[in-house]
Amino acid sequence: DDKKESDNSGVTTYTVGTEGAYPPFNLVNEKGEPDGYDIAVMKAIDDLNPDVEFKYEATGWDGIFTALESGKIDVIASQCGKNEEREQKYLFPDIPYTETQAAIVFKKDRTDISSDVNSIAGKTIVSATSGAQTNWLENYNKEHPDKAANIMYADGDMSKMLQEVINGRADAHIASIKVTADYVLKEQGLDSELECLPFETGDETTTYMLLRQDESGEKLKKIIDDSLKTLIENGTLKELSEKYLDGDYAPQL
Amino acid sequence: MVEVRGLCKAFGDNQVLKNLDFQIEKGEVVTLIGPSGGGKTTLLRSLNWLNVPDAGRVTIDGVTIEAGKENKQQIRALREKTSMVFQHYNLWKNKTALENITEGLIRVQKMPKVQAVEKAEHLLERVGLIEKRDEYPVRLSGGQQQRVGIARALAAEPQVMLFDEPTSALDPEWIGGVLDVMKEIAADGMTMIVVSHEMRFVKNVASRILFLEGGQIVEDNTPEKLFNNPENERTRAFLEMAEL
Amino acid sequence: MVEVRGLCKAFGDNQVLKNLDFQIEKGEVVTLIGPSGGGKTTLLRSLNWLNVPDAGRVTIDGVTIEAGKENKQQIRALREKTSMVFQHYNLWKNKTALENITEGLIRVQKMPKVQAVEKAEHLLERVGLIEKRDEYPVRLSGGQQQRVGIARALAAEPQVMLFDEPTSALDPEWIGGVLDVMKEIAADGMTMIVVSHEMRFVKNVASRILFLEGGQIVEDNTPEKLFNNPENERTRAFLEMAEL
Amino acid sequence: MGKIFSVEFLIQSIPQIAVYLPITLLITIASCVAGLIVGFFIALARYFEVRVLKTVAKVYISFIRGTPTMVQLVLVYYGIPILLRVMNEAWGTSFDINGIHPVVFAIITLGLNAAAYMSEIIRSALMSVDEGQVEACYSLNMTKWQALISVVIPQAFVVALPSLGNNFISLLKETSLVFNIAVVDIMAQARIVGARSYRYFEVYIAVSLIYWVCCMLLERLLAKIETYVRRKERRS
Amino acid sequence: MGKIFSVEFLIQSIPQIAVYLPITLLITIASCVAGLIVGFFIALARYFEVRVLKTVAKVYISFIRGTPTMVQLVLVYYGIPILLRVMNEAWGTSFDINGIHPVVFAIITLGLNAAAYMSEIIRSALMSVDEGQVEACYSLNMTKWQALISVVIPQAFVVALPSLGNNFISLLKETSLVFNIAVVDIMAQARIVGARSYRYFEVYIAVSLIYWVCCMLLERLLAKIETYVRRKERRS
Ligand SMILES: Nc1ncnc2c1ncn2[C@@H]1O[C@H](COP(=O)(O)OP(=O)(O)OP(=O)(O)O)[C@@H](O)[C@H]1O
Ligand SMILES: Nc1ncnc2c1ncn2[C@@H]1O[C@H](COP(=O)(O)OP(=O)(O)OP(=O)(O)O)[C@@H](O)[C@H]1O
Ligand SMILES: [Mg+2]
Ligand SMILES: [Mg+2]
Repeated sequence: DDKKESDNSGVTTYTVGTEGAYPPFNLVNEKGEPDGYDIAVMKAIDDLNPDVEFKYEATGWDGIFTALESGKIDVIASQCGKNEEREQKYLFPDIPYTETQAAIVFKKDRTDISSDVNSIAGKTIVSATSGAQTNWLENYNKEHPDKAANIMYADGDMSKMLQEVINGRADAHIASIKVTADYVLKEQGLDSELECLPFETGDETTTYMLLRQDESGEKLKKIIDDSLKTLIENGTLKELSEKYLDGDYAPQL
Repeated sequence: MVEVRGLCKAFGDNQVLKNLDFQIEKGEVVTLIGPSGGGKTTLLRSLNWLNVPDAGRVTIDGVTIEAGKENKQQIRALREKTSMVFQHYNLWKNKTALENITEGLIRVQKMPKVQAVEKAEHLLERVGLIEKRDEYPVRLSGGQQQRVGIARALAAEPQVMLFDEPTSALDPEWIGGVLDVMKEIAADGMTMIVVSHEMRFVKNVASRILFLEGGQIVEDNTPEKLFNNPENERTRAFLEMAEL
Repeated sequence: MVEVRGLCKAFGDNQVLKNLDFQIEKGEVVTLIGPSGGGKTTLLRSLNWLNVPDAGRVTIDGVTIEAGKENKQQIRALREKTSMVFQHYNLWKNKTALENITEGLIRVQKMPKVQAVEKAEHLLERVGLIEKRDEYPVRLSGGQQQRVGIARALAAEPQVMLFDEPTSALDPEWIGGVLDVMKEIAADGMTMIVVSHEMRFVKNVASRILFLEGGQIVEDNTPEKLFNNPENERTRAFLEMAEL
Repeated sequence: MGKIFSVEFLIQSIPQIAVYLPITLLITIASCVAGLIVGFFIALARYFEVRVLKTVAKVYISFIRGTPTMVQLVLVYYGIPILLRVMNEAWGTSFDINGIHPVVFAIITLGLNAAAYMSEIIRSALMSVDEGQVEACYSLNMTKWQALISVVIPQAFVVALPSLGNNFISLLKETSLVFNIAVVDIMAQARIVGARSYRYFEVYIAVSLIYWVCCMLLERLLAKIETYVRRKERRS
Repeated sequence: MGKIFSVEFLIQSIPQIAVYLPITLLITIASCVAGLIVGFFIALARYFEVRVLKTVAKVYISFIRGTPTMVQLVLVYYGIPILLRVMNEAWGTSFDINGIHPVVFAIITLGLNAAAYMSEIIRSALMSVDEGQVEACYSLNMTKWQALISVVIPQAFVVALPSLGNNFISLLKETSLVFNIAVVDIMAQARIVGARSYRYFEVYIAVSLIYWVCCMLLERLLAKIETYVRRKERRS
């Protein structure tokens, strides 16, 4: 993709898109710049590769995939999970960049819900359409029709989903990362009312960068795979994870 | 039947009615004449409170209403006593000729529909428009619209009829026809106040003539006296023009 | 000046104009009389193509236009020759009395604004409305509106003037005033076609009278002959009503 | 290798999405009717310049139009339970709002929202009716209401219809906001279907096609009504 | 301990959000003007029943109103580059559209969108003007355009204004869709600020307040204009 080459230096510029509304993974900081774990990982990759340069852009979720296809952005760093259907259309690196530990949030007085996956059978679980945990939940329902949960789809933000649980319209919320959920509960003073337990999904929610299926995507895939390998090996990813996510969610090789 | 006391109405600086006083007995046919812009329409519209006067009192058939102290009930009671033929007809655009007549009968007088239609058809017949029964006003000629307007007002059979130039758009034959209708209802004892410069009407139907100019009644007389021996110089000049 | 050949117009089943033929010379003042709904307005509106006739040909001052074959240029050329006073005045509601007159002068005739205002003021003076110069039509009385309509049409100074009952809303004095204006412009050689049942006009100004009934011209005569010795029985009856 | 744009996926997704059309239509139609009724009365308060109500109406219109529908929806849906909870704690009552289906909240909120917009359209249409028409009613001693019903509304209707049509059609699509309160309509379903494979482009086109068909049917209907009501005022 | 609802956070967030008000206003005003102009000509095509154009106008209105604005925005902004890429690959050309600022796309799309809605309002307002008014123009040999400009438009304006006001105000909030093409307006900024601490309720209320103030100012202005233009047709 010759357009990406800058004339003399040989440095290729790529635009990284992110939703910017999913802290601590991605957000837009006070300076108006995309920030968070997803961005930090991309910056680390940028540092490893002197011949590439990343620009960052926050875009609404409804437009972000089309932006990728159209070439306005070249990679999405926004906690995308992998599945077969998605692989048909997009290119995923081989190496993920987060393996989060999910959490289940429910009202303190509920004794019928626990860390056990079996406890969600027949319960109403509120979950965001864009979230990796929703993807897991849909697959789980498909594979365990006898123990399926009702998915209550919601639009994005966690505070709304927690309200659904508090108001009793949903039995529980599965958050993709426990630390975030803990943070929100404390911050908004909901920890006296809601319980937040680690949720053993067995197959943990694993997220990847997302690329376009074309020449530039292939090139970038290689760069990302190589770099992530290095970052995992030299412990940088773990450091970033601990810094942004308050725990080690870096994947193992 | 109609009593007006101290009626005043101004539009901005333009004092159109200046402290009018007059009285009309039951069965009188009063013609209001006067120069264009003299306030005839304004006076007529004040009698059924379409124009709210600035001051003064109107009494029609026992219902008294005073400017500044009127209430809804009074206004409705007053309007119950009157109906009006507008200078610009004001036919309802969304209703056929027939519906223009039946609407008031059905809604206000709660007449059964069949009966209202019958009455409306009878009136349309009288004004020569029975074949335009189902036509909407935009598709009627000027004179036809005016005749529907007359029929609509007649249908209400009020105590007092207010006519604002009811024959202005008519040809001589229909003027004659309408005058005949008016004579008939006058003979039935209906009180009428008619703005008209149609001299045949003034001479043959009117029992009394008010000459309105500059917001005041400058002459109030019977037709005979007015035509033969007007009290007022101004009236004489005006009538001479009419006589040509 | 005006030539009409085979003019036909129907509204649905209602054949309003039936194959009309007539011719009017320059300077003639033709009065159109006839019963209400007889097609007078329709005929007048056909002459400037506001009503598109079903068939026939109209020639005004050399501009010929044929129903079904008209084009924009022809229609505009035709309208350049005429102006019209509407039965319902059709004053522009968003313009003051003065602007109603100047608008056409400025836009169509490209007259400089100062000159247009001067002309309009002069005309308003003549119809006695100079003090209503800046009033909007809703706030004018019926007769005042009609006079502005006349002034607006006069301002255009066309070859042919079309008047549709121009004195219907006027009192005897103003009828006289307007007739004087019309006489003056007639004396200047203006061609006029006037729908009117005002007998003073018919007798004193008209040089020729067309009696329109049932979509046809049943009589075409000079006033003297028509009044003293009408050719047609129908006309006689009609005029008798007017004479009373 | 997959395709950038999958036509099959688009076609397959249409029936999946269309399943939720009844919800979209239910909310649209119900809130439209609610909006028309409430909007009509708000318009009347301003048309007749009813003393206090006229000011209330103005504030209402300003508030509703001035704040995003999404926020109103979220406030009503999440706010009312919070309010109830606080009330229950304070006064020991035990109201429970969870029995009410979120669709009801959606209809109420969208209806009240549409009312503000529609009221302005209706008001201007009412005001466009010639005063002389109303005076003719009064001269025959009709009440305000009678004049309104037999003359003003029928004449205003013609003027208001195309603009109201705008609102109906807007509402059809605005319904998609209900996903904020966890109601799945066709747009939400499109997002859900799209999220599975990240094929958002295809599902958006699919959902647009569904909207367009609905819109065209609605436009047909509106055009028919308009021709019908206009016939009375047509010269020929 | 934190709070469910933080008033300080709300207050703090207002200035952070308001920074983006110029973008919101720019897009609103520019697309409003574009919408009015284009909408006016579409309305004319239908008003004058211009042969082919009238059908084109109908299809345009139907298409634009029939599909969600968000989809149009995304299609225009991202779809055009995709199309170009396919074209470039097929024909070896090298068009590049990336130089154009997304705000321009936003204005064009929202403007063309608003045009469809506004054209219906304008059409019905034009049609509400009495035929006699136009005939008086023609009788004095004015052209269609002269009649339009001196009589029809001024009279239609009064009728259209309140409904157009609806559209202006809608547009103010519809602007928030531009975040889908990576433009940050006040709503996007509210989401961003809210996301940092998951305090969405607070920022939604904050952004609503900003919208409301804008809306009230706009309503004031519209009311002034309305009173001014109506004075001509007031009896008293
Ligand atoms: N709504 C109004 N606002 C301002 N002035 C008005 C209004 N209505 C009438 N006028 C003025 O009041 C005066 C009287 O008007 P009115 O209509 O009563 O006259 P009129 O005697 O009926 O005249 P005509 O015979 O021409 O109909 C006129 O000068 C007119 O301009
Ligand atoms: N647009 C229309 N649609 C249908 N019929 C119409 C239309 N215009 C006029 N007519 C009918 O055509 C006939 C002639 O109307 P026109 O207005 O020409 O009469 P007129 O001679 O001017 O009558 P008047 O003296 O009452 O004004 C009438 O019967 C009328 O109902
Ligand atoms: Mg009068
Ligand atoms: Mg006529």
